[in-house]
Amino acid sequence: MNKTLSVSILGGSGYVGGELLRLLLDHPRVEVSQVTSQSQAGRFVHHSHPNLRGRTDLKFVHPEAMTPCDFLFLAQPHGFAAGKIEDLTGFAERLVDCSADFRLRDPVQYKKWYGEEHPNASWLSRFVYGLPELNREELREARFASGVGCNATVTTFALMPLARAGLLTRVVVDVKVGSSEGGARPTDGSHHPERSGAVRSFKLTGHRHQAEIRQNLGAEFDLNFSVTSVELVRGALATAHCFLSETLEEKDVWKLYRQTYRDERFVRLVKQKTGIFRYPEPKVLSGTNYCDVGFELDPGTDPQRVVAVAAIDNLMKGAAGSAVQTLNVMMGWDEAEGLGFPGLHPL
Amino acid sequence: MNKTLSVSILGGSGYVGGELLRLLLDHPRVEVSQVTSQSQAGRFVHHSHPNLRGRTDLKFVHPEAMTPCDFLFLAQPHGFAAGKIEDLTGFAERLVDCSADFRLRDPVQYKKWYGEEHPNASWLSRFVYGLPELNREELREARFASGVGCNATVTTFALMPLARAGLLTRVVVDVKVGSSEGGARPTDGSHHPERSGAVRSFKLTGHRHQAEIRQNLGAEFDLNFSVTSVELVRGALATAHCFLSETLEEKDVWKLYRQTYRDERFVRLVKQKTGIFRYPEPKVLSGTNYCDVGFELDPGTDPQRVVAVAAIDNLMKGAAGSAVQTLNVMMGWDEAEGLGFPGLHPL
Amino acid sequence: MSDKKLECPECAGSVELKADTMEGEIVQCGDCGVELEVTKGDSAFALQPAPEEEEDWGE
Repeated sequence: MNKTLSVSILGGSGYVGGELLRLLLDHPRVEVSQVTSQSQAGRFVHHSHPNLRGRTDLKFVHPEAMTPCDFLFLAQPHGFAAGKIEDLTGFAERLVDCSADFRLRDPVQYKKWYGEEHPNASWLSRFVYGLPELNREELREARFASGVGCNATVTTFALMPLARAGLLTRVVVDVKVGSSEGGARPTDGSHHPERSGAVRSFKLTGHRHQAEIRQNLGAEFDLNFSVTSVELVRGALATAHCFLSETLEEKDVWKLYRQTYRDERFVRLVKQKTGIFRYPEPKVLSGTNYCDVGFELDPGTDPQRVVAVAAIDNLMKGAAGSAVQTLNVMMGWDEAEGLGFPGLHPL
Repeated sequence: MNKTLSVSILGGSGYVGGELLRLLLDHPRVEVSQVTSQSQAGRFVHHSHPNLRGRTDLKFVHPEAMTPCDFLFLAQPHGFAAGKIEDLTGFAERLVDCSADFRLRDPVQYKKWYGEEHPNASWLSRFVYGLPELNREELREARFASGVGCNATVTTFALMPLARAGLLTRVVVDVKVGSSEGGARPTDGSHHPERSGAVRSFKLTGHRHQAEIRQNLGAEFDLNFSVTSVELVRGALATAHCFLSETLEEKDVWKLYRQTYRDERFVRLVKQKTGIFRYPEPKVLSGTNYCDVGFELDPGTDPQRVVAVAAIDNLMKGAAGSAVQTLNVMMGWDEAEGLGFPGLHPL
Repeated sequence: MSDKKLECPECAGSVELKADTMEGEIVQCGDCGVELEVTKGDSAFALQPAPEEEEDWGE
């Protein structure tokens, strides 16, 4: 099936919509037919996304003017798709919803973390969570996939090898995040004089992404999660203190991480003895679909402590990159198609 | 001629060498055979360039172990190639020297700005200045090309349409630059606590790149040049106050800029009435080979004043990007080969 | 002697020794970046962590 696939983006003027558009415009197997935006309808897409100047003459269309296509990406705020999923799925055979509306399988968890009944709870089971490293097989058969939460994704990758080996008893994670996580709409807190130079505790308890992490890695361990905003636009770094049920040697931990990620093209192990970039770091991943993972073992601790570290670009592996990777899996294409950018150093 | 071209980089552990390597590794028509580094010999290239992790197993080789190849890039500090050009050109049929050693045609200018006689002045006339937008025809026939200076390049693009129309009488340019211009070697001034948040006057008079600008645009106008370091890693922005010999309307200036850059794939005109990015800005160009150019006309001034603005990524259009574009021209390939990255927003 | 694969003493990753590797040479492990010295074991080559200066980050 190598006919060009027509894809559209519902909600294309935001940061995730903009990244989807950047990737899809240069994706060899797809053709972008429509990009919708209520506020920017009629304007060139490069008016919101200056990096796309001279590369496309596409204009935003009003959501009501959307026409059917082969594959639809939803990049709307949370709550938009949940109520309209019925007719949205009428627009395309396959669909990825980047919002949180269909990420959780369990309607009870959705109500607990998002504070309201899910308007279309029956649809939750028809969506597959869009993280190929977790559920490639399911995604191959899926028509509907959700996007991923960035903090949940970076934490999931840090913990996965230890969680799957049943070694985790308690985990304390602090994720450092950039300002683009808040999206394109300005708020008091994102006003430059207030945001610049911030090292600001954002969510010390009760962060929604915990539900996603539990869904990804199971609930057998005690998970404690906090988020701190730092001087960064793109990027998320998870620092996870893991208290293990057994004592391990460094080689054992290396082996677990290698086994889990050996065949993953977008996960790199980063634990170096020398050089500046010894552990994963988000800045060097900007614009790429990579997740870098590393760890350090604290010898002679009881229970044994391992600090696992992971980094991603929240707009890419934490959103648009995983969504395009999911498109590739759902269409049976090479997973890395259109996701080859290596990243920049220095940046 | 579509056999794969073997290319090597002499001096691959610095920032320009690293950008050349990033671009050449993904360039469809070339194969990177060797990357040399005296200090890093034997180490993996990704030890210095973390963005290349998992993408190549290449190791740095010692310069003395360099073997011949089809096309050689020199990314050494200034002064290195000038003395060794004779045997360096024995290593490859064609060569681009990214340093300043062979940029100036006139040995007298070289001595004036670099403070010493050029050790191989006779070679100066055998090198063509490696900025395709200026001298594509010459480069097609050239075996040896120099790289470009980043501040000279951004200023050249800002002024070219007005200079070529003979309209410039006096120009006052202030270029804002990022820290990567200083290269990978740390200095007192690049120490983070000293460099972070800097708005630091760097060269208020006597900046070397003036010689290059004069060579590019002629010397019929009075050129005044200053450089200010700002909070940025990659990027250069030239703000050029141009005092004209005639009074023009905005439409006339648009016409001049359009005529000069209409067919240039890497130059975009940016002068917008609305939106955040109304004039050229370096951050959104990081990693791309674009130069964005804009202007604003000051009505009712005598002599007429036009402020021309241009932005580039100093490591790309100001160095490695132009060098790879020059490779493409010298080999008769599509000029944009391997230079397709659109840039990131937000960043 | 063809290329040989040895196990890195630090991270158990695989380190490839080129056919022309000599005793005393320093090679770098691709996974953990540690610098290893090639030593002569009883019959074949072996790898030992090379003495490395502990770089002071001073953060």
